[in-house]
Amino acid sequence: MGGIIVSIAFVIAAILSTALGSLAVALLSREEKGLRNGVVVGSALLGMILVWHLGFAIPSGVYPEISLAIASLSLKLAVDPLGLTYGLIASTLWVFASVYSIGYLHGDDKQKQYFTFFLLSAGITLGLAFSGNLFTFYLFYELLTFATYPLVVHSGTKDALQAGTKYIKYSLVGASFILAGIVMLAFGTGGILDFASLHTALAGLPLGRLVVIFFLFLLGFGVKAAIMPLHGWLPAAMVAPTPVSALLHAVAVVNAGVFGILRTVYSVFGADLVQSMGVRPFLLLICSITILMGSLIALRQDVLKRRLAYSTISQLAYILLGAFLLHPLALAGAILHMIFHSTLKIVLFFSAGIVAEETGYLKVSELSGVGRVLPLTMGSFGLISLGMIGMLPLSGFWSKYYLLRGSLVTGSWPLLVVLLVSGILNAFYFIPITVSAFSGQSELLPRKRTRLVWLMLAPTLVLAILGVVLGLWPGLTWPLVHAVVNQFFIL
Amino acid sequence: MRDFVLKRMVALVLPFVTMLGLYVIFHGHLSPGGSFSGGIITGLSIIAFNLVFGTERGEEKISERLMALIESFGALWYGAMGLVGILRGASFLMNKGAGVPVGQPGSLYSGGLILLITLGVGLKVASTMVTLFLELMEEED
Amino acid sequence: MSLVVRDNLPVLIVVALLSSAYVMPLLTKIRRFRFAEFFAVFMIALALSGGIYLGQGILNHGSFTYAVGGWAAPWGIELSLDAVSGFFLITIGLVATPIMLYASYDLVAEVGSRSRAAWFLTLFLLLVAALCGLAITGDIFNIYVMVEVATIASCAIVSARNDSASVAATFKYLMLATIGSGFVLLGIGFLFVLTGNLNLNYIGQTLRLTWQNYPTALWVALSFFTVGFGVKSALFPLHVWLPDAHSTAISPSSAILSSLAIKGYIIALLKIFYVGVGAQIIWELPITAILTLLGMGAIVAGALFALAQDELKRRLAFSTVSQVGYIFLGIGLGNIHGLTGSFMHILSHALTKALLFLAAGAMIKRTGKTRISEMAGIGFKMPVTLGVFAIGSLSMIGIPLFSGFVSKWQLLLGALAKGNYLAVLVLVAGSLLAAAYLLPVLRTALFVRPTPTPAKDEAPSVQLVAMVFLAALVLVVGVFPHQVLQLAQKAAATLLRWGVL
Amino acid sequence: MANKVAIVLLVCIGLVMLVAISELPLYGSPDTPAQNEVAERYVHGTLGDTGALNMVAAIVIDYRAYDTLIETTVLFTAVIAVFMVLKKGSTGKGEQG
Amino acid sequence: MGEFGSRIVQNYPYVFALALFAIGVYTILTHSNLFKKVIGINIMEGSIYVLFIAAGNVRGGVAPVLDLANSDLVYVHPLPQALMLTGIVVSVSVTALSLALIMKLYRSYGTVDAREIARLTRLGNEVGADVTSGS
Repeated sequence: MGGIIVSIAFVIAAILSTALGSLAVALLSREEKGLRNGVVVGSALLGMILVWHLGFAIPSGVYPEISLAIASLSLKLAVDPLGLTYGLIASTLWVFASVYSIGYLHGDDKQKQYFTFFLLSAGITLGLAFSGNLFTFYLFYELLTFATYPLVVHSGTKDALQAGTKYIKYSLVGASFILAGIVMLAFGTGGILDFASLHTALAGLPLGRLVVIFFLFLLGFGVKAAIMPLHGWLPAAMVAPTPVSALLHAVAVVNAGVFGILRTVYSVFGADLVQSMGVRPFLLLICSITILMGSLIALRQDVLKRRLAYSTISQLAYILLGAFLLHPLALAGAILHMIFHSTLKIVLFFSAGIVAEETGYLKVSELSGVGRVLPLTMGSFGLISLGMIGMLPLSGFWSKYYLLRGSLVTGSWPLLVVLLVSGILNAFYFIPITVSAFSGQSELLPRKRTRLVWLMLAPTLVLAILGVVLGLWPGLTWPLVHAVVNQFFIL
Repeated sequence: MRDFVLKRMVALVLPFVTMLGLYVIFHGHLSPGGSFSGGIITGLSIIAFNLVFGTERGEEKISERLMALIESFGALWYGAMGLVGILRGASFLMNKGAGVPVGQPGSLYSGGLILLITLGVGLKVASTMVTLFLELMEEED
Repeated sequence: MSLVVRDNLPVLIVVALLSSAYVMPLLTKIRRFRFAEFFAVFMIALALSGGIYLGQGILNHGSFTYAVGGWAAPWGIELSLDAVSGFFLITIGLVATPIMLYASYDLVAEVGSRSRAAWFLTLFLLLVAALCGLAITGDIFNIYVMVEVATIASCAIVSARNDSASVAATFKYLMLATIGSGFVLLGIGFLFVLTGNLNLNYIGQTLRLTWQNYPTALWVALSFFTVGFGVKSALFPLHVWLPDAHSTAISPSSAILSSLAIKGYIIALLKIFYVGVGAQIIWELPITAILTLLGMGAIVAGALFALAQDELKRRLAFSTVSQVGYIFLGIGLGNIHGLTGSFMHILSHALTKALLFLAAGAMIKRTGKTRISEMAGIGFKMPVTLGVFAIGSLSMIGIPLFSGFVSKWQLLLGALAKGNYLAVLVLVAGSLLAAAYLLPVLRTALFVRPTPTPAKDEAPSVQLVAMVFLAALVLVVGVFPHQVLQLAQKAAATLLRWGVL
Repeated sequence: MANKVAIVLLVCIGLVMLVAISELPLYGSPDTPAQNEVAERYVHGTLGDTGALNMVAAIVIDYRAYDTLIETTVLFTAVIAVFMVLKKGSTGKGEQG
Repeated sequence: MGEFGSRIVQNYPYVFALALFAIGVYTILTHSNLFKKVIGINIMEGSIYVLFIAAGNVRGGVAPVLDLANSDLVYVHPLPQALMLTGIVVSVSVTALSLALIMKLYRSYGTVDAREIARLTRLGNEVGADVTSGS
């Protein structure tokens, strides 16, 4: 595929397509539903195509970049494998989410506002993915908070507003930590914030200050990555509409946090430096605690979305675990898990949303027999939850396999136990749902179809199939994973 | 207390007070005093008139409108004097350096623009004093 | 002729504004009052263009002086046109013009009568003229006189809305401001006793030679200035007059007072401290440390007070107290980054706070609701106004791409360069507190939807133009700050030229 | 209470003041910094510079005429301010808090 | 200390000025009667005139009006006097404005006592709050 033209123009076009799309939606009048839906799906699709185009260019090894000086700091966009991974995940899932949302919000009177910010956050997410220096990263990270806030409080109810306030409090405090870290960094390196050139610039700085900066970043990104004890906002934010929960709280926002930590560890400091700072055991401990606690709490949740939220928290910790192990295999596992988890978790949310809309049931205890009514939905839910547990040959298995190998190679045995235990816990809180859904009896009161169900079902099924395919042929993702690993480890 | 003696006395004295004020204004550059002291003396004479003969007659003599005009044009006059310097190619408010004729030292007309500016400012100060007084006065009742 | 104008531009800016102020009261009687308002807007816009022209010239050809009356310093009054003057002139023009435009919309109704409106315009012009004079003057007593004009004019502007509360606030303000000017004049007297000069540069030269003979006297003089200008610019412990004055006045008054008037006094302080006395002496006397502490206290305390307010304009007024703290913190840090940050914050806070006050005024005027808790759903009623209010809030919080971030970034760098990590903490906390007291307004106004959804009822277009112009400026300064930042850095360098590090 | 605070404050300030005053150049002596070339010029140059005998007037209207212009403006401002405070103007307007 | 004392004594005008200043500020801050506040302002300004004029004084100096007759006169520094002319005008303006404000306050509150006025204002605010929240 050497023949592919690789240019930063594609990135800018991808960002603009969504941003302008949101502008168009904002300018359209409330009534023009058809046109608006067209714009939403179209621009999301366009963004995805552009990003995929760059994705195919990975083997060519050409990574374009562009920078424009701003506010005495340079705003830089650059393509690199890690960013591309995040970009691919986000842009792809966004298309499905937009289709799903159209179905979900059918008949809602605030669609205009919703889709405006929906597309806006898509553009911002892409900007985050392809930002080439810390300042740009911080900028988009901050903007993402403000762009997603309206989606969280969409319903405008009291608890929605409270959840939104909680969300924005957490995020702003975190972001201010990041800002402080960036300033200290910029001051130390004389204004150099480029991911490309930070390693060399950091070499001179005293280790103590580096550790401080590292923890500032960890605290900052840890909020969105929902590391315990910074996870408080995530379950609360489940009051948002299901597509929002699915997209922002299983894909874009939380992954932004994880992505930020990956950037911090590998692009800003570099594995060796983090290694030499000697903070690794502490980090691994935090991750293990988060994994186990998340799974345990998830076990005790009866509301389906909350259970999913806590499972998200523990699954994200897997990714961070892989990142903090500072080993190629573990990193590969982390990247794989980032891809797989997003794909699987969004399916789970989608199906949960369909169930809620179709039956009005939100609690796990009420789900018995739902499978009879919604076989496709619950079927995909069950299948994908198996993948989530990490059952061979479904996708979840491979990422955990690499994580295990990584932890073995680095000789951190306890993690083995952690991973296995949490896998079992996953099984405990996922399988019963499916089982009861298909086995149990229940009399369902038929609800009037306010939503366009097929628009919600279609993306769910497609993604479910995609999840299975990825599990059967994990090699599909290897070029990407290889590229990322090669980027940070000289093999 | 608007009794006969007071009115006569004030009527007798006021012209001289006014004269004194104008004298101080005109000789500001030669003797102690100047625009502000002179202006205040002049203003005081008018204020005294208003006090003794009542604001209505004061209004007849010098209307508020006239006061306002003096207010604005006294200040504008100053600015205009300043522009003289600029128009003569020198800098703002330049006096002798701009080639303004400064007459015989010690004589009434000496010091170039000083006299003119003093005149304008003096009148303005007088009117200001009277205006302020009248404002505070008419709100009394 | 044009040459003549260009040579005398500095003084002509002031004189033009003053003259238009002089004639303004006479325009009450003219048939169409619109003309008077248009005239005022036009004059200010003219002054703005002159200021920007000057700023450009200073940026390109360096600073110069203008001897009024042809009497060079030390005998006469010398206007010193340096980067500081250019920067502040540009700030004044950019902010005053839209405020004037906004005010001119329904001024007569706002202040009660035609003649009152004319007087308001007069005082507005006088205030702007005095600020321009402060920006360009290089003579310490001239600073005092200008400050007096500004003080009296702003007092009267506060009392423009003819009700008892605002008059009470005005009296409080006048008393404290007069004490302030008393201290300033006392400080000037000390400097005169010590140096026998009134021109700032000459004062500096004399002091640099002889100040060791009387350190205490000099320190006393400087603290007089700090107290005097601190009162006038609402530095935290001395801010007591500001909330009443700025919240009871009509919105354009609040805007001009919060955004510009206060900054004029700060500029005067900067000139006296860094040009008149010189950075070296300032650093050796324990004055910068005090300013830093006061600034940090102001940031936190002002923000906390603001949080406690439910009345929108009061909240904004207290936020001014907090934001002034940033400027003083930068002055206290006293290094190039800190001072650049102060200058940038003078500009960005001027733009932002004017924007916020104008938007708040528009909301209050349309809905009659003065309290944040009652503002549910105003966003659906007047989306554009809320949009610009949101822009202002984000800039005040210091989000990148908004002007507020530029100044805070510089301040943070300055704090780190000074090794003052407490200041870093305070700056970050200040941004968070700003978010805490500004975002609830947006939340209530934009996302709490009352039933039925209120019909769209936007502010009048003239005022919208003014607000959108300010919002656009906030964004432009935030995204392309190079020119302004360069000027700010030049200004900071000008101030620090007597500091030997 | 406020009174006591004010008194204490002012007393402390007063002590510092005394030290400062003791440092000031001696009152009335002909060699204070104030009696510098500026004073010289005003005293001996006035006649030649402006043609006026009264140096104060010369300074007020010529050397530092700009100050006086602004000073006149202060008076003007005061008048307008007093109007603003006291006069209702032609059309009245009901008070609203 | 003796040296210190003698300098203080010789600089008595400055001591006087600062004492006056303190009295003025004290009056403004502590008296609740508005007129007394205004008087305080004038005391304060007066103290500053003293300071400046003292700064310009020379022993044996005469008023700065050039005497063409005899040339061997010592004149005091004219500058401070010119400056204080400005200062006087400023204080006149401030006094006028504050008196006007006092009259206005008296008409709307019926008192010239600052505390009373503050109380009434607070009262008004609360009433206003009740009204607005009620609506």
